[in-house]
Amino acid sequence: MTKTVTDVICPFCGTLCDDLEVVVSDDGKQLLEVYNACVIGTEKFLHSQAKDRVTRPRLRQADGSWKEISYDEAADYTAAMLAKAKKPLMYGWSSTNCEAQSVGNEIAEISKACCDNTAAVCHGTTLIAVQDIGLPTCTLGEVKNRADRVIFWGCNPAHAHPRHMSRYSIFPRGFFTGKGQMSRKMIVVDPRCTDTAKMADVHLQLEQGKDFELLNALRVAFKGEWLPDVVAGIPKEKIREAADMMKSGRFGIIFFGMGVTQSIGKNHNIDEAIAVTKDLNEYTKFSIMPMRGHYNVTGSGEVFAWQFGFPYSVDLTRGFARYNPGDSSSIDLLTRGEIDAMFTIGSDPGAHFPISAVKHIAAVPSVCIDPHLTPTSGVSKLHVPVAFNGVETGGNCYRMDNVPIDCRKVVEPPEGMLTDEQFLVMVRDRLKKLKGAA
Amino acid sequence: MSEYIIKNGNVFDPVQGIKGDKKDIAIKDGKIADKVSSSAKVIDAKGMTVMAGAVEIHAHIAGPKVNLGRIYRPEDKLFSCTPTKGMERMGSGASIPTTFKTGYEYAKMGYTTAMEAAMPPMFSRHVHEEIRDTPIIDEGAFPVFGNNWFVLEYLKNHEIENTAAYIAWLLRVTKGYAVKVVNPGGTEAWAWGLNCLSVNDPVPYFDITPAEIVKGLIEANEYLGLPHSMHIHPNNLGNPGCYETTLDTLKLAEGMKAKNKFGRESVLHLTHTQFHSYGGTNWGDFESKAKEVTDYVNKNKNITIDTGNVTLDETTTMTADGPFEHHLTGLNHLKWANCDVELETCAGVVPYIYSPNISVCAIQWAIGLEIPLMMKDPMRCYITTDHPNAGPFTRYPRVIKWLMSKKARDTQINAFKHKDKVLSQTSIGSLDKELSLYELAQMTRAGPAKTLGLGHMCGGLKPGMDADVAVYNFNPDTPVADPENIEKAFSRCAHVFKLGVEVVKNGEIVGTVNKRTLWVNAKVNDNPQVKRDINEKFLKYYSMTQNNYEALGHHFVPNPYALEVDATHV
Amino acid sequence: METVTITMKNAPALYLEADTITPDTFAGKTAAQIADLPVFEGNAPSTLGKYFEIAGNTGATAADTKIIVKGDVRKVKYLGMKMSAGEMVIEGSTDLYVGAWMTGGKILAKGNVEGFAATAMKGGELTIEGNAGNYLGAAYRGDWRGMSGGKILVKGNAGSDVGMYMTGGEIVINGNVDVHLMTHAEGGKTIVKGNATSKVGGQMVDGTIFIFGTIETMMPGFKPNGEVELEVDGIKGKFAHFIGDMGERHKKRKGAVIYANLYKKI
Amino acid sequence: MTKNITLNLISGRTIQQGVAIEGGKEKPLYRTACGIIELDHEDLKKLGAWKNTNVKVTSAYGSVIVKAIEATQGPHPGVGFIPMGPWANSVVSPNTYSTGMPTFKGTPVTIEVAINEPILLGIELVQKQCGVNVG
Repeated sequence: MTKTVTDVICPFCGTLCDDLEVVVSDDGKQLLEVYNACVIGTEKFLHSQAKDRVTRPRLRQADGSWKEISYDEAADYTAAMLAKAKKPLMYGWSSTNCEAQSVGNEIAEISKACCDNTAAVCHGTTLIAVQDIGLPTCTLGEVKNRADRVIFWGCNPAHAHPRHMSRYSIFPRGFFTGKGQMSRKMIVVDPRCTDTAKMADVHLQLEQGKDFELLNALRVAFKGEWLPDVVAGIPKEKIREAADMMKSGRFGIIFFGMGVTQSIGKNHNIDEAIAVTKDLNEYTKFSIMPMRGHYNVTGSGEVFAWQFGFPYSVDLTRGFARYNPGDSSSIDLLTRGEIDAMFTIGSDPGAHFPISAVKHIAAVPSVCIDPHLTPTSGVSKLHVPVAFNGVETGGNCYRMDNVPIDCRKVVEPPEGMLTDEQFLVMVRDRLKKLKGAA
Repeated sequence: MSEYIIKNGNVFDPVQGIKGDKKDIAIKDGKIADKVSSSAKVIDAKGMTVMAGAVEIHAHIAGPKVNLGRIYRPEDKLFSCTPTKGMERMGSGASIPTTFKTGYEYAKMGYTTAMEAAMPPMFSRHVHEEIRDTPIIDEGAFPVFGNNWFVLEYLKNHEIENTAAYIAWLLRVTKGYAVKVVNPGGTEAWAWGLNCLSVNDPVPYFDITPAEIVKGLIEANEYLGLPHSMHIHPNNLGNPGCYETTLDTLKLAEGMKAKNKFGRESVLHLTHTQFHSYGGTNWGDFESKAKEVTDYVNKNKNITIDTGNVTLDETTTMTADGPFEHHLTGLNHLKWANCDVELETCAGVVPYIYSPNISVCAIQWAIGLEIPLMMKDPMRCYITTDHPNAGPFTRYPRVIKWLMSKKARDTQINAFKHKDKVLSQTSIGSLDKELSLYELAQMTRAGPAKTLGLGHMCGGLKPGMDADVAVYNFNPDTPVADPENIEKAFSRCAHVFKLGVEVVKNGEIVGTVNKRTLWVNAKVNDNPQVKRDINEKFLKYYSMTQNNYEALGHHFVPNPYALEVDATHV
Repeated sequence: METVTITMKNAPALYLEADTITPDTFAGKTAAQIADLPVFEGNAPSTLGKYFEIAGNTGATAADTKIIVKGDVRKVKYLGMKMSAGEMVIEGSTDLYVGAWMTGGKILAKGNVEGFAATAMKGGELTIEGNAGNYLGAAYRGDWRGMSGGKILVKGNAGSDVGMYMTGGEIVINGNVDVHLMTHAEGGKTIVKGNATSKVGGQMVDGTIFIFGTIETMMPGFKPNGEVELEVDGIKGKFAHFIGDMGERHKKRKGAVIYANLYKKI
Repeated sequence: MTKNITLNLISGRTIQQGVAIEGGKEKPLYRTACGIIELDHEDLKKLGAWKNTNVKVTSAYGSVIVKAIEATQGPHPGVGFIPMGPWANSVVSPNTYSTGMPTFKGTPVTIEVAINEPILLGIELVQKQCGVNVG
């Protein structure tokens, strides 16, 4: 016989779908089926049942082979590495729950490390822009119930957030949007004709890297001022038409993603997009929301913020918190060679950092805490597999609009495997002894 | 639990009517005791002031908009961080301190209980995580109800019982403490970019006026008999001439009686009254109406207020009053953050600099001081800065200095660039009153504890109450030579006890305690109508499922302390 | 003017945070006392003497103290931070935060400097003979009050985000600049003798930019406003005049709307 | 003489890339999903290459061998798309302009046909470039 666990949270992307149903065996050891999840979420749940999973920590030997060690030895190695390092970097935190992040922050404070989350390569520049100009936003339910103008700027939810459009932004029938998709105008701005753009009412296919100019042109169009004939490859008539469509809505929302955060201009692209939203609030009601990638990168930003005061790229080496992306952010620390130890958890910098940064991870003593086999665990000295967060252990996580939802344990982890929080507690206690802290 | 005896200190305790005479305070098993054994540790409080632990009734110290403020103000922490030291974790933030620093700063100033002023119900999990990370002080949080779709629909047909059933459900689900109302109706109108500027402006679509919302929620609060009265931030905050809206709102409470078993006598708490006592028609003829507001409150005994003093700092304003924050960013063009929460509320954050060189800020400072000095009954007027809106809570010693020393007020008035305008537009110059230590104890200990319904456990030194005690290095017998000594004495306590544990000694954190999260568990009759409405709204309009919403506060509050209320009317 | 010379003798493995190397902290100290000044390599506290050879003596006040920094200081940060008076000469190239938050005094960097030089500068002079990094004379993250005074001269090229949130002071760059010149500026003047790539003067409220070379892509928010004959930094010439940023809000002074000015040499 | 063309390279998510990273990065499915470059029809013609041939993508920061396929989300002439992963990050510009964010989108690259050069597995590609001895 089997039992079905309902209201399960999918631990993959920032949409944080919380209506999943998972069928598990009676003894709770086997996960059989997943309903209501997109194909990526289903794969994440089913992969926890893979037979070839690594279940014990392993230390890289001189001749390149792996040697299996116990969790205690792994914790000793990690604590010794962090205690000895003059400037360790503790990166990741985005695919683990807030409880583990709190313990991690204690470790970072005791070992005087730099800590950063995957915002460094995802929405870090969004946070810089928010710090310069603010953020008029709303929760996803407001979009579901009120939005009649939806703009996807530099993001491709059809691929990155597959259920976003059906759960919140385009198709649902909300309180004031009874006609669902028919009561919404959809604009997509992307240099490619993405699968999302193919569904849009208006697709502005701009030149790549010219978002700042096009956003500035929109603000000029709102004020009815002079415009050059073509801006970023878009004729000015089309710009004025798009501007009027935005102004004529009752409640508009701009979703933006990697297209603006990772292109040239970086934080200024988002700065100008937020300025567009603020200008539109003079004519109608408009909000803007970043499409966060990892399911708990927002949570990591929140925990860093209420414990240290900054959302990411926090430098604790002087015993108090300092922040300046470009100086204390992971990519710069690695490419400039400022780091002498690397601690990765809940992310995969090996695959998603530029190779010049990954070379530095391989060059220094490094620990990778990850249930999967990844390029990071491939180049790290110690690989500590832990239970899948959101599948085999619960904990709090934050959706892309900062709403906290409690993800839950659905199935038992393989025999004898610890969760990341348990392992971090072991590391913290050893570190306290090493550093002689009370 | 070790025993303590605080000998020959000057005790000020309005709960027992002690006005500064020398008494011994005995602490045993976390409670104030009549006597202790000879092995009790002796604390010599000779020439010092002994009071109960202070109670903060209204501060934004935990939650999503506070954290949004931390995230988007890195410059608030530049060169002003405190490193890790002994038991103290590192802290940073001048106007919005991190959670560890919040707990330590409150404890060092003698505060042992604090209330988070506005919790969006959907984000209560976030509030409780931050409460968990705020050391030492007990905390409770007020969920906001004034723009909640359920409340708007029930109160449109004046269904008090359904509203009460919904309030009981939400308090239990979010582990909340009291009914908080912010800009009733206006914040729901802000979801379309509009606002309700008077108590009679109807809310778009829901077609209910703020007056009906306020009146209905007071009745629902008394129907339930909750420990704290309804806590209101009226419409039209911060605009010249807004004192009329304030008086209209207060008039709605006329003739209502408090019905509860916690010793509370008020039915309505008007918060940060300074922001609601403005006269004039524009920023040019902006003037104080503190007199009109305090006259009304002096006459009506069922109302309590807190001041919301401006402390002339660079700070960050944050409130659930979305439209006001958008109006404010229109004035000072600084970075504006806003978050509309579905079906419930909104929040806005804008930095603001209260500069002594600007006449409006100076007048706001004066209004904030006029209110407590004009109130007849200190038990119904409490000192707050609506942290961080009018100023950070770390400035309380400075506010106390201004209230207790006319000389300090005069030196500040003389330092204003537009001194003449401050004297002409307000009556601060003619107020000679100086607050006594007893009145200070009423305004920061006994008063807030009573209106919060916590009068039986904190805010006083009567045997049997919690052993929350603050000892200040301030000799009431010697006349105050320099007002700065008041500020220095009240900034760092000589000793602070929390639940019988010594947590602060000579201004340093020396101990910690398993802090409690105060919440209200109200039992009501089974109400299938409300249960069906809740299921339907979660099915169709919320963006998360009901099970996940209801799992919000449960297993996540490490040390809950429930105040039981039985509202099952037969 | 008393002169102290410090020479790098023991290069740090990681990067050295030496915010104590300023005339203000050196003034009135003997060489031994200077050697005991704290510095940090990562989270390891250390003293200046371990890394630098210190010679010469200092003046009584910062104003009459001159510091000469010799040796390879490319991995030393915060030179001249919060400096209020006196002089400093950096023989080679150095790292981030040169003269950050400085309020007075003179700094001469003979080599290149990295990013965040002269952050939120209030006064004084910074001369860089090599290239400057990004965020030259910009505001700290989140602060709307950027560089408000002082002069910066860069003989080489400068990076991106020069003069962000600038409210006053002057920047002269002989070489080229990267993207985002004087974004969000509310005052101040920048002269670029080389070329600018794109995103010049985005979201500007006030202030002036002179570009002698070319601009690959103009901001749509800058409206052409005819041509004008000007003499800039001693060079006469015909300039195309643009006013902007039309998308931004603008103050009125005595009825006339105040725009930022962008002059591009023809 | 092998013809080569220069393009503007961008990287980003695809749903196949999402499934592959959750399925295990040590598996060949990851290479099939992310070891590709999507080229516009015209660019493929200019390069004179058949569809699904191995090409060498070179930038100022590195080079990698990937399979050239026709754009699934085009047309986007002049723009090449490699799904985010070790292949894309071998050539992407690490210049962060002091904002902490590397320029994942907008790196000029040159592409030339390299028929018989193998496309490495994900973890192997990173280990080889970092010189990690895997014994």
